[in-house]
Amino acid sequence: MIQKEDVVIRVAGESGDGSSATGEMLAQAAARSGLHVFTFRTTPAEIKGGPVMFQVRASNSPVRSMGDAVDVLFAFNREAWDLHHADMAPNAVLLYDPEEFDLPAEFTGIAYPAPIGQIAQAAGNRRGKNVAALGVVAALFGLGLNKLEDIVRAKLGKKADLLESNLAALRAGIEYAHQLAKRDPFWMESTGEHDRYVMTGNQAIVAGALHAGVEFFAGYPITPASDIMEGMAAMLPQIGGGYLQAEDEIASIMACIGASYGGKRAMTATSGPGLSLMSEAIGYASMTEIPVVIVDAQRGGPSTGLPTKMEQSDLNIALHGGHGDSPRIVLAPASVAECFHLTVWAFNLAEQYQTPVIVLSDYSLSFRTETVEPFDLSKYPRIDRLRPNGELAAKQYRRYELTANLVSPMVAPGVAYAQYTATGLEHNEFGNPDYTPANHAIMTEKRWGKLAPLQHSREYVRRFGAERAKVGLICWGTTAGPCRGAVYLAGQEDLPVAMLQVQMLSPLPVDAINEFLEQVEIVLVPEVNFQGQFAKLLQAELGIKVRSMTKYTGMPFSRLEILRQIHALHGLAEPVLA
Amino acid sequence: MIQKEDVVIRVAGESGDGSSATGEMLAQAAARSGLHVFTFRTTPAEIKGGPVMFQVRASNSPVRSMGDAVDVLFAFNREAWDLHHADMAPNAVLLYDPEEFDLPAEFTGIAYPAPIGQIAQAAGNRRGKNVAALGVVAALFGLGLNKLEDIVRAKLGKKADLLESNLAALRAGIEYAHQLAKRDPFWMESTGEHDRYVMTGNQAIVAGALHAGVEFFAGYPITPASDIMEGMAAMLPQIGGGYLQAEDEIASIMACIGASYGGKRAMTATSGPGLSLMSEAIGYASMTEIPVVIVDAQRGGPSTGLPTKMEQSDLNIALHGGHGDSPRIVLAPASVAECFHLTVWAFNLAEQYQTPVIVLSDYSLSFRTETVEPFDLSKYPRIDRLRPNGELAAKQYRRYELTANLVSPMVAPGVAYAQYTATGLEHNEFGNPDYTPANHAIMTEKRWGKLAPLQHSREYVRRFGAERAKVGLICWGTTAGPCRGAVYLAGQEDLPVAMLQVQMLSPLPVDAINEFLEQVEIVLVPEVNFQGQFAKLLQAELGIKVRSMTKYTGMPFSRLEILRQIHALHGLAEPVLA
Amino acid sequence: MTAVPITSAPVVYKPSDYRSDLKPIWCPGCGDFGVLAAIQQALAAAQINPKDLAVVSGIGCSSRLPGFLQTYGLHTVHGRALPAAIGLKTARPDLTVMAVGGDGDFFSIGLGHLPHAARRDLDITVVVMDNAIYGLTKGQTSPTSPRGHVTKSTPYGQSAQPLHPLAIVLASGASFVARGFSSQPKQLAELIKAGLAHRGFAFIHVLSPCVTFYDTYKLYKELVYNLPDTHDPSDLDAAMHYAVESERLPLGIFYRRPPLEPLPRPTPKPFDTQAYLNRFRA
Amino acid sequence: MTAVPITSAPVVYKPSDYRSDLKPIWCPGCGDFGVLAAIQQALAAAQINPKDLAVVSGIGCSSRLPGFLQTYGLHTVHGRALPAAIGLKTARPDLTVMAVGGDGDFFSIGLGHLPHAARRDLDITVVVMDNAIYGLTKGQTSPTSPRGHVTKSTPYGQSAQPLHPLAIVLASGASFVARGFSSQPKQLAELIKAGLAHRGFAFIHVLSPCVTFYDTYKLYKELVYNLPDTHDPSDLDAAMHYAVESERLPLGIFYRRPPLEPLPRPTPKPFDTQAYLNRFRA
Ligand SMILES: Cc1ncc(C[n+]2csc(CCOP(=O)(O)OP(=O)(O)O)c2C)c(N)n1
Ligand SMILES: Cc1ncc(C[n+]2csc(CCOP(=O)(O)OP(=O)(O)O)c2C)c(N)n1
Ligand code: SF4
Ligand code: SF4
Ligand SMILES: [Mg+2]
Ligand SMILES: [Mg+2]
Repeated sequence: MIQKEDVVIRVAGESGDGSSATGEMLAQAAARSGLHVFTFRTTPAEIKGGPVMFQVRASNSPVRSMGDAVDVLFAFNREAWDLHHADMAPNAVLLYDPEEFDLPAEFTGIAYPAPIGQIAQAAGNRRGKNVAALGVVAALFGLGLNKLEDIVRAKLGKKADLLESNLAALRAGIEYAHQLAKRDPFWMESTGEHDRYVMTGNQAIVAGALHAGVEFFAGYPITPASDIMEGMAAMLPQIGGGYLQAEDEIASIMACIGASYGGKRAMTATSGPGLSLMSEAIGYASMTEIPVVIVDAQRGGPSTGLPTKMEQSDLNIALHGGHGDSPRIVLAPASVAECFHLTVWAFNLAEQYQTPVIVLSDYSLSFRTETVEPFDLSKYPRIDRLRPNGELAAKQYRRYELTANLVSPMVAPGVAYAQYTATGLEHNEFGNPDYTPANHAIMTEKRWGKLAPLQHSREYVRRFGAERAKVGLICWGTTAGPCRGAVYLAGQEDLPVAMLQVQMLSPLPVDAINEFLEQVEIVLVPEVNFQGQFAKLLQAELGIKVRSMTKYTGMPFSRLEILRQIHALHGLAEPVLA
Repeated sequence: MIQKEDVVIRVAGESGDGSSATGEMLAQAAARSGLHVFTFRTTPAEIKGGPVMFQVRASNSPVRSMGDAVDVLFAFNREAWDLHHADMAPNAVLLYDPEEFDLPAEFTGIAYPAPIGQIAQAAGNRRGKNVAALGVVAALFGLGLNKLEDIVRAKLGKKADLLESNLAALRAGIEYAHQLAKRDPFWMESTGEHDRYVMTGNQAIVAGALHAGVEFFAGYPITPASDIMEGMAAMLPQIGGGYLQAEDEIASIMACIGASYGGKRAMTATSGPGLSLMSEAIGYASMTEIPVVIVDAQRGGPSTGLPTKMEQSDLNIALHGGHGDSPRIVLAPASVAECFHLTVWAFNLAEQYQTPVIVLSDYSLSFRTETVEPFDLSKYPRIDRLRPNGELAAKQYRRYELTANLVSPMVAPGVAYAQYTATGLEHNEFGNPDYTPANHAIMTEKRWGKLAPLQHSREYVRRFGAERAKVGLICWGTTAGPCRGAVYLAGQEDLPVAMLQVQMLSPLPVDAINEFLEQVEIVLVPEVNFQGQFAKLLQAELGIKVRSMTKYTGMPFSRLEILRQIHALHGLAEPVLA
Repeated sequence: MTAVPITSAPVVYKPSDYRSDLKPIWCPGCGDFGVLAAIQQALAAAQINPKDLAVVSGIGCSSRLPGFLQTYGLHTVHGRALPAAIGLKTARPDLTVMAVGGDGDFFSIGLGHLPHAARRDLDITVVVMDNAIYGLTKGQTSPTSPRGHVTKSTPYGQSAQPLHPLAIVLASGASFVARGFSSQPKQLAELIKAGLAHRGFAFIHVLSPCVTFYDTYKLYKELVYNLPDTHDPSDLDAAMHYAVESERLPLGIFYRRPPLEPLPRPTPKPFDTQAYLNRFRA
Repeated sequence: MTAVPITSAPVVYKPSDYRSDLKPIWCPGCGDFGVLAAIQQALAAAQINPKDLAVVSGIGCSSRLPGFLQTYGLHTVHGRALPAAIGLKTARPDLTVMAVGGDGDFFSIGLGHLPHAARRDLDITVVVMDNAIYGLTKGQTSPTSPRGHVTKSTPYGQSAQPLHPLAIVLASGASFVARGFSSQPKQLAELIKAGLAHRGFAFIHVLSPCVTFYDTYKLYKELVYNLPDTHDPSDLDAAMHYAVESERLPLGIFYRRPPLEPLPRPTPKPFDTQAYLNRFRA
């Protein structure tokens, strides 16, 4: 039996029919047995009902994107087939429930009927259908077979009365699969167990914030950021932090600013509409030099847009939302692990530079699960804001003291003799309003100048691929996943491609980028938005010309799409995946 | 007596002491007698009291900036001398009230004492001091002498009881000046009377909106935009329009969107903080393709910033404020006349392209007066939005029909069979929610594509100076004034300099800019903000490299500052003004 | 030339004439179905021509309602239905304007607009579908959720007291204030009809349970009662008293007074640009 | 090492100990001077250590007040004093937190936050300097300006009715509600002191005339009167009745009830990242 390098299994059905649960358990089983896993799901527009899909990509090597095409489609109903068969790879396998629909005549590949309702019913309870499906898929493709029972047990939790019939359905599903004559090449047994986490991007952000020492959270529900807020709601009261469900996003961020002025590490999380509303307050935090962390889980825009689709189109407002020259730091994770990593650093940077830090995640990252290697926590210190040190004399405290590195000691209320008023009016070193031309120039230079060293940092770029290449990819956020996939595939073809993932979009790490520019001939900038916002940022900041590659369907790039463009730039034929 | 080409007279004193009134009347007198006038004023941070200045630049040729240095300083008190003498030109004249302070020993130029309080008192009322000052200045420098009595009469209006003593004070002031031995070269008598308007930028915006057919205004007070709202409050009820002082800026623009959905031409006006708050709603108007005009009178930022200073630092948020890819049109006037011109076109463009249009004015333009040539109103047609035409069948109306030019007929409620719901969700041609990948791509292309032809327009650039030159200035907004001054001065030196003023910042008129780029070697981009926001926009959109020149003191450029940079780029010595 | 319909409108509108072809995205059993039906009933009772009605909403399950009506609709952003409705009504007084949405929309993010809308007293009919939960975002606590309410966003219980929307609207000077229940669509239709007939700001608070995230059907059925016949809707003190009641939930018209008389305004004349510009002649 | 003051704090604070060196930008005669003085009096009466007090404001003439106090101050953006104060108080319950500002700030752009602040009932003392006008922006109509009020922004007269701020705050469930007058600084200081002593949300509405754009000194002097001794501040109906009174303007404590009892919360433990991450082990 040929073992494919990785396999993409998509379970599709109707919201409420258990298909998503099948996918989720499958992902858990694969991860627990030692495979790397990357999931992707869609959500219907309806509150209840509507088509859903849950996709699992599993491999013995790390996986960084949802994959190119579907190797195995499990269609719980006819609509699932209609919606998804176009995404199937040429040699893909179809699983379908013959109770729901007949094998479509146009499908000529390998198909297995899987009467999961019947199997479950025979095992004692028709509602165990999803568990039966789990058994069928796992047994057919070798995914974490030895972990299934544990997972079903954990899933059912307190509903002990259902456990027996579910376990029976599971075993019946496995049994059923074993009796099928396997005709396909897909087999994904793990090469060994590993100590990994399975987390979503949102979960990793919550974990990162908690590790970074978050002490206050205020937020307002919005897809896909709500469960960051819900994670905070669950945890902060347990660790003595402050939590607030605010009346809107303006109140959320203003509450964070109040808490941070009070000396506490504060965060909010939202999506595009909320970020738009926060524009004025972010400018205030920038002006008053009050640290605050803002997570923006991007979704399809503009306006209410596509609340359940991904897009990388909030870069512009993250960089420029706020009137006047208002500096801020903008970071963007590409993976679940980076959600943890960059959230910790978002707090540290906010504190160290006394400025708002925006973390740009997106819908796909918010909800997808990935297997994540354990973090070396010793590499994640907690950096506190600079506080006044030594003796203070009455009325002498200079909140905005022009120090050598332009970062000023920031006191928290409660310290005698350091009372000051933070104001969004232009102010002098003492914080008192001052609109004189010289002062405005000095203070503008202070606010921007303190961040300038970050332009020379090498901490917030990741370099992959060939040392020198004709084509160099520069990318940000989750598009880095398919880019790495494309670089890998190109490598398989002996086509050298270089890649730079930029994790900090503001200030832009220009040194590292300029160095990369030396190493490549053509710069290709793929991103999921219409304008080519990042490509334009590179042009704006560096005075260069790049090649923008955009997609604006609400769906992430596949690595194949990027590879195709790389081929074109080399004058090569369209790539074909083995 | 030598006649200088133009003269800059600054009257400085304390808020409430009449010095501003002197300046205002002086400007009127000069304008009424046929001179071109350009004024500039500062406002104190205090509500009452605090130092103020009012400056008049007058010339027989058109004036486009506040001038470089002060030719005549009238200091009503010692503080005025302290604050302003550094701005005096080398051969400048000082007028001072000897009752208030003695001639400062360090001043070695030509000085005339002007005991205006005493003069007024002798004429019957010490409070006629400002009118006495008017008489002194006008008589000394030949500014609109024959118009003064009319102006004082109009100024006093109903306070007839004060008229006699004021006219006496005026005459006494003139008499006093005539007795002085004139030792300076400044004499500005008009070469003929002209039919011109004297208006502020805000007044011209109000006039432009009214001419364009504004039917609805909603706003919220904010400096320096409040008097646009106040102009609308006075006029709209007289012409049957709708007016609303809203509870905040979000309500303001949402009310405009509601009115525009109702088929009416709607406008709001604000400054940076308000524009920040409008970000979400502007994105909504962009998404739903609802026309709306937003005036942003920029002030010093970020945050509350410098509410009484000018800055060109809201360009970024005007372009990018709003999550997702949300297109909009951005215009920027450079002069009072352009305030009228571009406000009319803002309405026409909003209607024609069904999109939000932002007009970027700034504090200096809001309040300064200029003499303006009468508008040829036949050149300012009123363009209405495309409305459905012909027969409608029930439920067949496609609000977002994909027409050839991507602009769709927009109905207003009240038309049978065309009922539809406008939504900020991604929608199909009928306006119904539709999140499918293909639809999002098509509709994104529609929203952006309909504006694309404007990139090829030549209507929104102004080209001045040499046809080919080593240095080409590209500028926007009020910085175009000093740029034209610098081009003129360079021309006087036989130094060819080219200049392109861009009136439309989005979409950027790339054809015209590219053509200009062919004609110059070095592109210099002066603007009043820290980041070089426009320079970066040019780099982002065109993939070129430009030379950014920024100032961030809350004060406009002088033409000399720009000329100095032009000299430097030519390797020439510092310019000296004759 | 303006658009022309190819057939003439029916003379009598039935409730179904107000219904669009879009299938509501609501969960089966959602209270909002009852509200939609009641609105159609009320519109038919008032014989409002669908072309002359515009329904404005914010964002939420409930705010999707305009799309399910065959009238003009403006589905704005979260919390901003009222200012959009006010702009529309001011610009187009000839239209019938309704604003609809949920408790999150009107009482949380949109609360800043509500008292201002009430004190302006324009002829707008507001229908708030209050399920005391955020439905669309899958079940977080709302401003009308009870104290101690446990949801994903308040796992240790909501610590603030709930708002009394009717008390706030009354305190803001609204001229028509009522409450209905989605499970009593006939009464609700009557209230909406009365609101549509009222020439000022009419506010109708509707208890409209969310079956999926906070099923209050049973609770509300126990708590609701009709305001006594003796209640005098012109008595503001009494209305306020009922409005802050929370142990039981009175239904009916709490308060009604004649709308504000408009202030005198100049007689409109066409704008003459040249005459206007002459003011600025030097 | 944390910051150390070089001399120890005085044992008894005088009103002048709360005053900063910044000269108020207010016009001579502005009512806000009286409010500033009353706040200093109240702080001295309560002997609050200036280092433990933070005063949060929005934007307006009145909102400049924190800068004139020698305490911690947070001069935020227009209308947002309350959410910032709530964040600060939640994060730092050890501090005394006040929120101050004007009628435009609290009742126009900031109105959306007020009922939510009231229903949360945190220990915050709010002082609103109401001059029924926008002072800082030079004299536009405000939500508390009377109907028909003529200003530059409403040259034909304000068409909406004025808001009754105390009615809205009462309807929102505030636990301490009072009104003072800047020209009666002694009474005002008493009210602020009582507000500071109250452990919940204390709202003090202050009539504070703007001499420059809307001089109401004479008017208010005629209209104000003290709430009768017979008024029972625990009677919400009576408080509401006085709150909507507009022909005359009662001063004093309208309403007071014990603050909400906090809900039970878990006993805090330090966060252990590794233990937390273990939840996610495959
Ligand atoms: C600015 C903004 N913030 C948050 C959201 C997310 N959001 C959508 S609907 C909603 C609240 C829904 O609750 P409600 O108004 O009560 O309506 P329901 O769904 O319960 O009918 C929220 C928070 C949004 N769309 N926009
Ligand atoms: C977002 C925003 N909108 C508008 C303004 C302009 N502005 C400053 S203060 C103010 C209102 C002042 O009135 P009020 O709050 O009553 O304070 P007062 O000056 O009367 O004390 C306004 C509208 C602003 N600073 N920010
Ligand atoms: S989630 Fe609740 S409010 Fe939304 S449609 Fe379902 S039942 Fe109705
Ligand atoms: S303008 Fe009015 S409110 Fe402002 S400082 Fe002057 S008197 Fe006070
Ligand atoms: Mg709800
Ligand atoms: Mg005020």
